[in-house]
Amino acid sequence: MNKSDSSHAFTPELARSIYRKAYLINRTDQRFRAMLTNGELAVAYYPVRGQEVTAAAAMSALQPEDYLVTTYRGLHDSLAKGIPSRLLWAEFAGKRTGTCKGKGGPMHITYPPTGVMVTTGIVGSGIPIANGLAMAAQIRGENRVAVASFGDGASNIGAFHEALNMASVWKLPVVFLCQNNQYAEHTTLAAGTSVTSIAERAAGYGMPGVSCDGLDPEMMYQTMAAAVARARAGDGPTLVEAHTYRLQGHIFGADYSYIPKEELKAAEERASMMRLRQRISERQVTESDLAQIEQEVDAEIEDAVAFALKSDPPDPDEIRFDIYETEQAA
Amino acid sequence: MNKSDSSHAFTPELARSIYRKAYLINRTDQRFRAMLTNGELAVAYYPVRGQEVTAAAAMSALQPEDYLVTTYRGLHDSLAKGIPSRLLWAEFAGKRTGTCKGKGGPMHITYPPTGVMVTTGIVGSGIPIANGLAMAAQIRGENRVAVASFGDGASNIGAFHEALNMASVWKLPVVFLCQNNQYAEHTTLAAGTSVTSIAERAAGYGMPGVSCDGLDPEMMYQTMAAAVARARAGDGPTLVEAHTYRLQGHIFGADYSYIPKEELKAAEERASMMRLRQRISERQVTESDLAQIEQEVDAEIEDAVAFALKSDPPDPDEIRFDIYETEQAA
Amino acid sequence: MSGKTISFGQALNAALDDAMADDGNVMILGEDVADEQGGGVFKVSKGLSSKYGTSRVRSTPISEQAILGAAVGAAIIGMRPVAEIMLMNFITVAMDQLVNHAAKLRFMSGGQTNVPLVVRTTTGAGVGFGGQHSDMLEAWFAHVPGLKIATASNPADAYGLLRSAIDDEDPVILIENITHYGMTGPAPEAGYRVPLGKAAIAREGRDVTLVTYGRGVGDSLKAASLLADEGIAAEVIDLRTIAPWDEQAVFASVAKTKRAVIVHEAVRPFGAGAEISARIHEELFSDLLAPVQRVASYPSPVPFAKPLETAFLYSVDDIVRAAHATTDKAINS
Amino acid sequence: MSGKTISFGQALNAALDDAMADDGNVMILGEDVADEQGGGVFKVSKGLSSKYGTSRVRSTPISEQAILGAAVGAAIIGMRPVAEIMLMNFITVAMDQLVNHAAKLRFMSGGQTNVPLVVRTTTGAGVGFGGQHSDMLEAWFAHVPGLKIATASNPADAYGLLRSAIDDEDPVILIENITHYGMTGPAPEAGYRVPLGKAAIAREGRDVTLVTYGRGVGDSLKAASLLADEGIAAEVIDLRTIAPWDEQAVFASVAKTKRAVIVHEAVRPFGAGAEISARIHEELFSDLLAPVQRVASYPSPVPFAKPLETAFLYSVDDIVRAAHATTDKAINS
Ligand SMILES: Cc1ncc(C[n+]2csc(CCOP(=O)(O)OP(=O)(O)O)c2C)c(N)n1
Ligand SMILES: Cc1ncc(C[n+]2csc(CCOP(=O)(O)OP(=O)(O)O)c2C)c(N)n1
Ligand SMILES: [Mg+2]
Ligand SMILES: [Mg+2]
Repeated sequence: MNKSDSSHAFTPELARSIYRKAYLINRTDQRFRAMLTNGELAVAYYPVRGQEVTAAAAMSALQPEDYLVTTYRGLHDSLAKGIPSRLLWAEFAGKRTGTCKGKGGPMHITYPPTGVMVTTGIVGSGIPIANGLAMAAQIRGENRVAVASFGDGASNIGAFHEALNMASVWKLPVVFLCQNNQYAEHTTLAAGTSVTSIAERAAGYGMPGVSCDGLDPEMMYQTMAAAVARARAGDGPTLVEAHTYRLQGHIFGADYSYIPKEELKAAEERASMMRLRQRISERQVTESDLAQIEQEVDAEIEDAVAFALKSDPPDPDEIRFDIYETEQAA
Repeated sequence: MNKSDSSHAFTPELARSIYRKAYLINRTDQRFRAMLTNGELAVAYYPVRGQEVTAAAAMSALQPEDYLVTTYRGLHDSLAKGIPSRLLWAEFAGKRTGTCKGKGGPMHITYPPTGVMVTTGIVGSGIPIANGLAMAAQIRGENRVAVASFGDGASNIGAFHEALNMASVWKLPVVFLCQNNQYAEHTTLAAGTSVTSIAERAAGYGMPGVSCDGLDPEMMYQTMAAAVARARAGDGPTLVEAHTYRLQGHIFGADYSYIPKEELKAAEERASMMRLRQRISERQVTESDLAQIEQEVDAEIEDAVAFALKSDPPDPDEIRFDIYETEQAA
Repeated sequence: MSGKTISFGQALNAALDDAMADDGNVMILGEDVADEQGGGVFKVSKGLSSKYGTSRVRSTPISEQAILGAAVGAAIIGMRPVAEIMLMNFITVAMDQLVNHAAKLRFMSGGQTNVPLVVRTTTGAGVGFGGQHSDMLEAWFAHVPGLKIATASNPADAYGLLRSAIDDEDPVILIENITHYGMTGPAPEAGYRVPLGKAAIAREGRDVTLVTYGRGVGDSLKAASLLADEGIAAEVIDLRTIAPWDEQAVFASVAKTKRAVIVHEAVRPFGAGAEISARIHEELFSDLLAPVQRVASYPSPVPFAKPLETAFLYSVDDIVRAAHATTDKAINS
Repeated sequence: MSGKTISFGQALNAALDDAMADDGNVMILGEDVADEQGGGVFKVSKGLSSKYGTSRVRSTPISEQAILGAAVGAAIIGMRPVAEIMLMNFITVAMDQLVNHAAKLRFMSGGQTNVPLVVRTTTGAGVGFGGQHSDMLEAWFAHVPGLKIATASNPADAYGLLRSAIDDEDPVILIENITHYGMTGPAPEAGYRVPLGKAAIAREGRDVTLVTYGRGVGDSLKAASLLADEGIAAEVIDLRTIAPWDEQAVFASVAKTKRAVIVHEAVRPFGAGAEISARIHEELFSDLLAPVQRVASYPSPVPFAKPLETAFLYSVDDIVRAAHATTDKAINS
């Protein structure tokens, strides 16, 4: 179970697996946006294009039983943490076969079987909740680690601060993964944040803060694996800042002309699947391996889309259930 | 008006004035606790013994028109910022002649004529409010500075974090004065706070953080004066940490046996009026100066106590007023 | 009215613009409110930072406590900040500043300071935003002495209420409904005011009073049409201000109709409708021909999937049924 | 009952102790709750960290969002955290965790997770703590589907409600009244439970029903004695759980007495009493001999000076007068 503690070698298996996750994220996001564009679905969606490698590599440093708390912009994290495509697609489409019976929707994915415990739409609120998961593991003497995934903008909210301080004082087995994609809605990092690197804030909590290139799969994986190992060993939390990029508007359909053209272009290049493919293929992963992965993933997505589309929406009466343990009278 | 900008010399006048404030705080606190002990008053009171010099010296770096936001443990700040003794005593005693007509009480002192704008009982909440005062001054192009005074424990709450980040991004003319008295209620600094010095947190907001001996009048004054000058010059906020000490329980009457005897004893020595008197007398302030100050202050306090005791409490009907601009129907 | 047509969003924008032009103390702060950040997620402050500068129109970090705290601090020294909290659920991270400070500083200071602050926020179910972006929390604020809370049902009122809220010497929370921004209606004259605390009669009638606000007004007017087809003349009262609400207007109407239905989007238990119902019964008990009915959303979190979200929201039919209940009861009693 | 006497504070302490002994998943977190920090400001957790260790009884930083967030996270994986928020007003800095998360995670996850969390908090006017330490905010939580909220009026109920809250699979907020800790009463047997959602009849009577909870129970019992002297037999209902409240018990009593008064310490407008009043009118309109009356505190912030604080709080006389109002009205109608 503790493989990641002993070595964080970037093996060909790992490279393959990361490629699989990143490609799955990329194609899922693309397919989903296509369906929104052509009106097959109408859902508020926070695109993850540009952040595929970050999630794929970071989540690969976790065991399936490790916990994750993520955000509205969480499709990449959810897939990378192993939620089956069918269940996720069905939830995004508001169907009864979705992870949450269609009650939560894309902003509120939960799937305990693969450790995805909470997805929050309130900026920063998941960070203290991840502490609670880690605290429970600590009390129970379990060997689990909790990860809170959040954005650069979230590092300006009170919950971030309170949670990092508490985690440090209690040496909780938690990793704070800040996916710094340079924007908080339409606000640049500089316009809202008083540091140029979020990792600098770790010093204010007496914990290590590490920045890494979140678009480099090996660096992302190894940085995360080290933080996870540290947490698992009982040495406390780490603030990991992954430099990544949001290649779309904040929400699907939103204008993003405020992003300078050259900046966007450079990021598109750095975050591209082509570039990832190139890097992965340098890791004893053959062209035919990659082609096979792509074929499998494409098929998985088509199957999931078909599953979601043909599934039924929840029955209106379902509203009475899951408010409390006992259902509510009609 | 901008005297403090050009030089922060610790002149004899300043030494005298700081001594006066510190002595006034010390004797007011003592007198107030005596009246609580003998039952002349029954009020929730957060003693300030030990923090006299900190407030006296820090507030001396401000102009009367500069703004202050302080806390429930704010008697020292209020007096040092110039609230007349009579009005403060009357408010503490719940009389209609008090600063706030007896409606606020000791935890909620406001007195705009000397710049005391808000006193809050919610830990950390005053810090964002101080930003607002500074923001107004900035918008209006006024030369005023706002100070938020708060405790070490308050540096663990979300409002602290949000406020420091915002102040830094906007370069607000505000000074964050953390009176680190080593305890938050019964919790030691180490038990609740992930850094050993609160000033270390400033780096997370891209602002200067300075620690000083808050029991050394000159150091406290000069540290504060430099921060105030910086704010006034438009260079933005500073986090000032004053090392001070709470020589009493958290609230009057509360047990404080958890404080190690030697620690308390050493602090009593460092924070004593005797020691201050000694230091001040090295600054061309004569024994007779000091004796005269003491006499004046003693008389001022007796006058204020008499004023408070003989003043009437508010009329019950007064409850209808000051809820909204127009009074409420009975 | 000016004879022109204006959208709800434009009316709010015009109100801010006119207020800023009239008074240099008016300022705006909130996430993405300046033009460099798009002029607000719902474009309500579009153009204003370009016109009045980014010192008076400030895009903030994601820091609701700092936003409201800064607004409170500025307000007590005479600025008139209009703080935008993007969605009403986000106020939950910053209730302290409104409830413990904005609402109480006038009182706790013995009248030395006051807090002429406006908080604009939006919310509402029906657009698929799910559990954490759709709640109607007006009842919380109405329960806090020192706060005022209002909501508009049409563009002219949006303009007039926002102007009055900015004028007001006390803290006012204005709720916008997320489904309303595109709604159009007659444009008010510049400077138009809708007084806080005064209800409007949106439709006259003598058989039953529908008391409502915000989105409920449009739905109640639809219900009133359906009822009219059956020969029931419903009077629709648009409260506009939820606290302090216009008891006299409501009592006068119900004294006439002797039947009342309260309609709001918030969930029923412990919602604002409870107070209105209780007060009507207290004052007009012997006049009433039937107990006051309440129409509200189903008491669950706001669900995501469409059929559930529809099951959550009250419907126009629910209003009609509730009106029937008051008239049936009257017949039976 | 065991025949022994116990204080309210001791009863809470015993409930925590027994729950921790029974179930290793029960844990406590809050400011100063461990013995090294005094065992809680009101000593409710005294001795427990010494007995169960500081891993299960954790003193926290001053970080209410982190406290409640950690409790939520631990609860969804089966711990049974009891979080102490020292005073109810401090919940205002952390409403988000309760309202957007604790209350909704069961629903939003489609039942995959649930939040067996207890929040203990204290509040109440009358002890001179002033504007920011005394508010009764139960109506807010009662308005949030997914939350439960309860309050005890005596030591045995305090024990029994806290045990039931810890057992419960959903989030429960328990309000303690700051004036109650020293109150003594019969000690319950270990393991005693007071079911959530069930009211108690604190005194039987047939002329008027006084519906109340928490501090209001003692005051209503006093009022009932005074009324008895006049020959009016008041029935006192202690709701114990405010949401979901025991409608059936209240309706049964009012169906009998045909008159009702609701008593609570929170300010009247939009308070919990409004819902209870509205529901009674809705269900028993034609049985009622008079409109339901409400007794509550004056709608201002809680003042500091004694005469004002007294003017703020309702009095036993107010309850008697309200009961008279229901009986007078009955005579007139
Ligand atoms: C408390 C709160 N305030 C505001 C919002 C609105 N909002 C949603 S996403 C977002 C930007 C978050 O930026 P960041 O943390 O960088 O994450 P990203 O969207 O870039 O992944 C904002 C302001 C919110 N959901 N919650
Ligand atoms: C939000 C909030 N949480 C908890 C409290 C209770 N409380 C009052 S004072 C205090 C300790 C504050 O410590 P510190 O900031 O160091 O200030 P000090 O009292 O030492 O001056 C606490 C926990 C509060 N008033 N507000
Ligand atoms: Mg971002
Ligand atoms: Mg302290």
